[in-house]
Amino acid sequence: MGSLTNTIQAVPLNHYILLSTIIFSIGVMGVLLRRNAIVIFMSVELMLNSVNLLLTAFSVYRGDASGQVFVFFIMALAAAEVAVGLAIIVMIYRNTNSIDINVLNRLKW
Amino acid sequence: MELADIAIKFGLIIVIFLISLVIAMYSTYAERKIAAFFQDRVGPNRAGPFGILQPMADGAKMFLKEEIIPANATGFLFIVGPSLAIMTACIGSAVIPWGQSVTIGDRVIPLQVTDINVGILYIFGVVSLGVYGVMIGGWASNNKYSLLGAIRAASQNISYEISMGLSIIALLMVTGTLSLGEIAQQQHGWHWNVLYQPLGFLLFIVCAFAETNRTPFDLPECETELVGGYHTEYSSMKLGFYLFAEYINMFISSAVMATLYWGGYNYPGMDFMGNLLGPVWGPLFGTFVLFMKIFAFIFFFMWVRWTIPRFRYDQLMDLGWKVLIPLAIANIVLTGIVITLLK
Amino acid sequence: MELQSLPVNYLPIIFQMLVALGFVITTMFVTHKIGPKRVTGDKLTPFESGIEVIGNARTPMSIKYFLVAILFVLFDVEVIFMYPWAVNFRDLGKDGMIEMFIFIGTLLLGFIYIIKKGALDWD
Amino acid sequence: MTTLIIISVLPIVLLYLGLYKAQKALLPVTLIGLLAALVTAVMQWNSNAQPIYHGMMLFNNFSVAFSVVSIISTMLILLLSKGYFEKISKHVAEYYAIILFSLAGIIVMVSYHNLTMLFIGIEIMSVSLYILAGIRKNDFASNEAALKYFLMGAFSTGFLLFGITLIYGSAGSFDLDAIRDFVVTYPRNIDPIFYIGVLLIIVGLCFKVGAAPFHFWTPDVYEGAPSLITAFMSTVVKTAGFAAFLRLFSACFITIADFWTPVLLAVTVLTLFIGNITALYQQNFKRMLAFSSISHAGYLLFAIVALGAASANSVFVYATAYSIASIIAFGALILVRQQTGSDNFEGFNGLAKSNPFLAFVITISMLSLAGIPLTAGFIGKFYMFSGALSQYKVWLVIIAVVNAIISIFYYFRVIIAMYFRDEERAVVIVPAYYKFVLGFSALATIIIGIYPSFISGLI
Amino acid sequence: MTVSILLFLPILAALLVLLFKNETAKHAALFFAVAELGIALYFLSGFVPDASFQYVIDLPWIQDFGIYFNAGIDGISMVMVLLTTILVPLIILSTYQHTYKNARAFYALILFMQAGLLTVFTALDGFLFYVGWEAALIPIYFICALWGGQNRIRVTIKFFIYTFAGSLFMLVGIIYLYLQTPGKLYDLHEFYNAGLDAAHQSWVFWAFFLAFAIKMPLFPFHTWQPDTYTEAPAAGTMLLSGIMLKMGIYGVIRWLIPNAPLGFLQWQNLAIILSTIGIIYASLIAFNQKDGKRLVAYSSIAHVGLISAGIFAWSVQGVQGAMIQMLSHGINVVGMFFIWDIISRRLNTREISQLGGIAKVAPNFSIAFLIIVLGTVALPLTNGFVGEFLLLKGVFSYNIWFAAVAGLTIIFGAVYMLRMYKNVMQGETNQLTAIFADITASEKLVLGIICVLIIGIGVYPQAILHISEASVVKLVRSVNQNFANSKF
Repeated sequence: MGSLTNTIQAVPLNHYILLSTIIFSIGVMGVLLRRNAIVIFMSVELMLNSVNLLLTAFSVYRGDASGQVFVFFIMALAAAEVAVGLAIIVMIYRNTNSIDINVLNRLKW
Repeated sequence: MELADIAIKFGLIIVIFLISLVIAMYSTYAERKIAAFFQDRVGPNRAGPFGILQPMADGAKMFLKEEIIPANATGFLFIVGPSLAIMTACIGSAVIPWGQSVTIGDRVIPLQVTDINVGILYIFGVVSLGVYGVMIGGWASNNKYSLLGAIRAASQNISYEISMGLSIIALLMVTGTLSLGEIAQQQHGWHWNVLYQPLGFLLFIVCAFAETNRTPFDLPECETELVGGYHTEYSSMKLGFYLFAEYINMFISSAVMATLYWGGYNYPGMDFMGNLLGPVWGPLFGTFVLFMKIFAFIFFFMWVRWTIPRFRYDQLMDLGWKVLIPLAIANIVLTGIVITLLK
Repeated sequence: MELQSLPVNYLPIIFQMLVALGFVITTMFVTHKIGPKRVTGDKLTPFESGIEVIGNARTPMSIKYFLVAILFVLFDVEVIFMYPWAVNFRDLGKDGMIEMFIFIGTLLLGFIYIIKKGALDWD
Repeated sequence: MTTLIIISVLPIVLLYLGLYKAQKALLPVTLIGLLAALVTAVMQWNSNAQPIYHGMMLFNNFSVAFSVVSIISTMLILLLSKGYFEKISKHVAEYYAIILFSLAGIIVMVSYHNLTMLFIGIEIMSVSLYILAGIRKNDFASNEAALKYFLMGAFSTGFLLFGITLIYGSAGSFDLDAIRDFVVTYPRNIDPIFYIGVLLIIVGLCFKVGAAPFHFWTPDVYEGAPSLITAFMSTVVKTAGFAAFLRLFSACFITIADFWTPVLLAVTVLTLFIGNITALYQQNFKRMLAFSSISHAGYLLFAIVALGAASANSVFVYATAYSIASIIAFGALILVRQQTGSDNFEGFNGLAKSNPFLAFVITISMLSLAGIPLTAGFIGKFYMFSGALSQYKVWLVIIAVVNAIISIFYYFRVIIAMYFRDEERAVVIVPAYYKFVLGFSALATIIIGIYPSFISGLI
Repeated sequence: MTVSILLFLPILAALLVLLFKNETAKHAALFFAVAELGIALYFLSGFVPDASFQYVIDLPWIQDFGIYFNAGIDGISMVMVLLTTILVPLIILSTYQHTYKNARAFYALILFMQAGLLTVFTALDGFLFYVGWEAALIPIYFICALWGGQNRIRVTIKFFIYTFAGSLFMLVGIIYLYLQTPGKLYDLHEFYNAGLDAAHQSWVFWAFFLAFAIKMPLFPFHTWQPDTYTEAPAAGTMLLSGIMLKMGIYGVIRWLIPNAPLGFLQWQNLAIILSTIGIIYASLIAFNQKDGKRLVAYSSIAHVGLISAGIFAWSVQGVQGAMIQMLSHGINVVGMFFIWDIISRRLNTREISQLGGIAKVAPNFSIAFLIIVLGTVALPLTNGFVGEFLLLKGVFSYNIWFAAVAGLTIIFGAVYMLRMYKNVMQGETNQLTAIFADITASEKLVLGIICVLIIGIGVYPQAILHISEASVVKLVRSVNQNFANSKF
């Protein structure tokens, strides 16, 4: 893995951290600001993917494969979340014909 | 990378690109001729001798036709759909090893655009992206037939992708690498993978048919039910893109099948031929062999199309989920056990 | 000996994408320019076998398609786990094989369950 | 490990039982399976466990204790489920299976020894709960609860993961021992990103345990979800969340406590006040329980704020006390709701006359939740206060005391409704299963209240 | 024979009473209460009046926190145990004329409460003390809230919240002290040796003081009391005023001052001032009361104010006076509430202005009432006299002006009590009171015993003072030693 490590390390680690943080923040902002359940959901996925990116970068910098294995787990569990989440969203849509989370205020906050 | 290398890569890319376009064009011609042959007709015979210029005429027509974007369609996505379809079809060829490296002077030119260590995953990724083209196009049309076609296409593609992935896993257990270049090298001579993975190949080819939306799995564009399926609303070059993408996909999947299972550019006695023909023409002969295999597959695609009737949708899904996936898993288990026992 | 991939190996792929993109854009542009334009209202309505268009096409569709999509996501991701295993199959040996077979077995149990449950029946 | 295997295999068996229409066998099989898991867990006790599977899991006494309490609580809740799911839908086996899957996640959460397993455990648990929250498919509240829980849960997972990643980035490992070694060895030059990671993990975990200011999903989800599921969420799940929280912080971050304690202090105080004061204004019993569960999260956070050798014990006792008391409350709620059709306090009016037994166990449960002596809840609060005081967090305890006083108002509302508000009402039918669960829980509450050595001092 | 039998018998009795029918439950309860009294008397007979703890039980309870089930009786406790065990049967007997619905629960709760009270009075372990403290609270809450008057729900929850709030602060204090003990024990004597500095002791003082002041109740923490007394059923009021508020006073003697002597020294003045204010304030309000039960309630605040002032003055006489006055006040106030219970049960009113001339129609009743009133106003040769005398002496030795003000209470008390007696009993009968029937046998028994006790203690107070003297002297000296040490 030597040469690959060298190449990836040509980019400073801070850049990866910064990039991931930015992507993560975009995801957070998406969750907080958007009203469409699907879009919120996609924002969450964005957050998870920024984590994946950062994990991979750390993993390569550290020369430790466990970070990349973690990425696998994140992907698998994100998939499980997708499955359940989509099912829930479809269920909501069938009951209300909308996926705007503003209609979801029958239970008061 | 030196400038010369880049130039060579660009050259290779453009050559491969043009070849795939030409092959796609002439596949349409071949399809018609073969259909005619099966149906005891003549087929295209007006444009040029034996109608050989027919694809040119078709192409010109595509350019000259009126471009219609329906009023209710989502304009941007309506254009993106076909563009994506053809783009994904075109970039798949990047990792296919077309032949052994050609040595001119002291410069070694690999006949492969790039040999990355996740080649197979790259192909899968590109193929998966292909469904977006269909899906976006069908959805953007805002036409009921298109939408239904698009959904069918999506649903069918993803269903068969699982069994495709599973069938590849058995192959990977044999090869131990994801690089297509390496897989091709391993099949030197007659050590073709199909000998070790006959079931895997069978599964793969079925899935390849489904992935390219070819008959008997062409439900997304099934004329009798859906008019034109996802491309009902398309005209002019955008329609052309969809049709083109289908043929390019067919070409690429044939190439992948040939590389993965049928030895790629390898053929029995290639060492002898290589010595005989020298460092330039030896590899190029391998490339020629590869193309022969590809053409055979393309012919097979067409043969099937004009022989076997279309599946019903439930049959299609049943085949994909209830037959292919268990078979693929069984294949993995079998391969695993055999390899472990033989070791 | 494992093949090494450098970022530079991916450069040709970007080249190829650029070539494809160029091709698409040029062709689109050219057809757009040279094709005739005679727009009429009827021409722009969605094709519906010649009868009046009723409603929007984007209505809810059968839940079966969602089900297939969700199942795909699940199974495809599980398949991902097998790739690293398959590539390193010979190194992992018998233990690795048994472990993965347990995994496959679990997967298969779930698979049989959904089939029995009728999740994949298209009636 | 056997425990975990049994609990993972059991739901698969149940799913297949459901396929072959063996509806009658579901509950017995579940209970027998859980009993087997319980036995194997108890046998692990004091076995001087080492991390297994490359340091992924560690089944020490801490995890055994929490596994046992989770399994027992689940068994009690499942006993209440007889006939409950049948009314909702015909896919009964699935519900049992999902609850058990969730329990499997919980077992992982209380016995992880690697952040990977923490994440996996939390996700297995949460994903199952997302489904469970929405099992009343046509009930809008249930739908909404599911979606809210799902979005918030996934959101918080993002924070948790980012935190884990940053910690991995600076410590170079997911292993708890390795992280602790890292913190202990280089206390002077820990990366700032490590600290940010700790903060993000706090955010993520606070989301999961429903601590303010990340609590806002809790009341809605608890109210919207079916009562039985709410019971599961507010007892077993919360216990597991705190066990996981505690395990991580006591194993890894104890030496940098100065850094995160102020943050958690603020969270604790906020949680206590928000939970208690909003609970005061509720007209709905279930919603009141939801807010009270937030405030109990605040008390449980004491153990982490005042992290010490006794913390695990305090969390264990408190969580056990809270769980059994909540099980009584939810069990009674299910019965009352079946009769009156509403979750409001009015539904309890005059219950003491028609159902003295039911009223009595509810009283015990409320007293325990309020922390009155001779009930388990008092012992829990006592341990928490002792822990906090031993770290000289006197002001925190004073605030907690003020909150305990506030909580009297809403817990006693139920008692007042049952005993002092006269209303002619029919007798609520209490099935034998319920009688057993309610009686058992009430007895356990009192026994632990009188003789806590029974369960305390174990860990 | 250890004190545990005294603590567990009432619990057992409470459970057994639940098994009886509602009609016979009161007999069973009375039986058990008398049996408890018998045990207490047995303990008394073997009691050696020195400063030691006797009949001690000491079992490990929650060992990881150093909590032991540790209880014993010394002179101070003995008096309190006597108070409890004498009054509970009397109270049960006083309810014979009532028919409570669900009576077995009622009596079970009374017995359960007795267990809590006895635990408080004998506990030598901080944790046990707290548990007993709360265990006594829950039953009385239910007694008042289930069998009380119109406003019971609001009033009793107020009562509960007040006392619970106070006791939680005490819990904090107890835990805090525990953490300071050298041996990490909840043991009382360990607490005495905790060795905190004055600043910390002042915090501990407040933590305990709040709980006790609310319970006693001391001005300004008394606002729950008149309402609760008025709304509670007669037996509940008797329990509250006769025994329960002594928990607070006992707590001050045993737990507050010795645990935080230096803290106490800082706040002694304030405590006495509050007590004195309480005396004046309650007396003034008592003047204006039209409701007899309320009047007694306020007079009780005044008396308690005097007791606490005597204790806070912290001299042997003061504390001894408090001991005997607790017993006397318990007896008197129970008698007083019983009188009012009898009146309100017969005439359905407690308005003093509506009554009059009862003495004519009910001579026995009037004699008993008179004796109780005289006891309450502390006439010599009644029980009240000895106590108030000693208390005033104690306060006097602390500060003459406080003593003077506190002394007023005797005069005030005499005035409003005698005026009440005059208005109720003397004069002409009116329509309402003409039909007043004289007391029945069971009532006679209760009032008779009370009168005997009033006169008996009044004539021979040494019997009681003797019991507690040694313990009080030891306690006061040890605390004063602490004061002395702190000077240097």
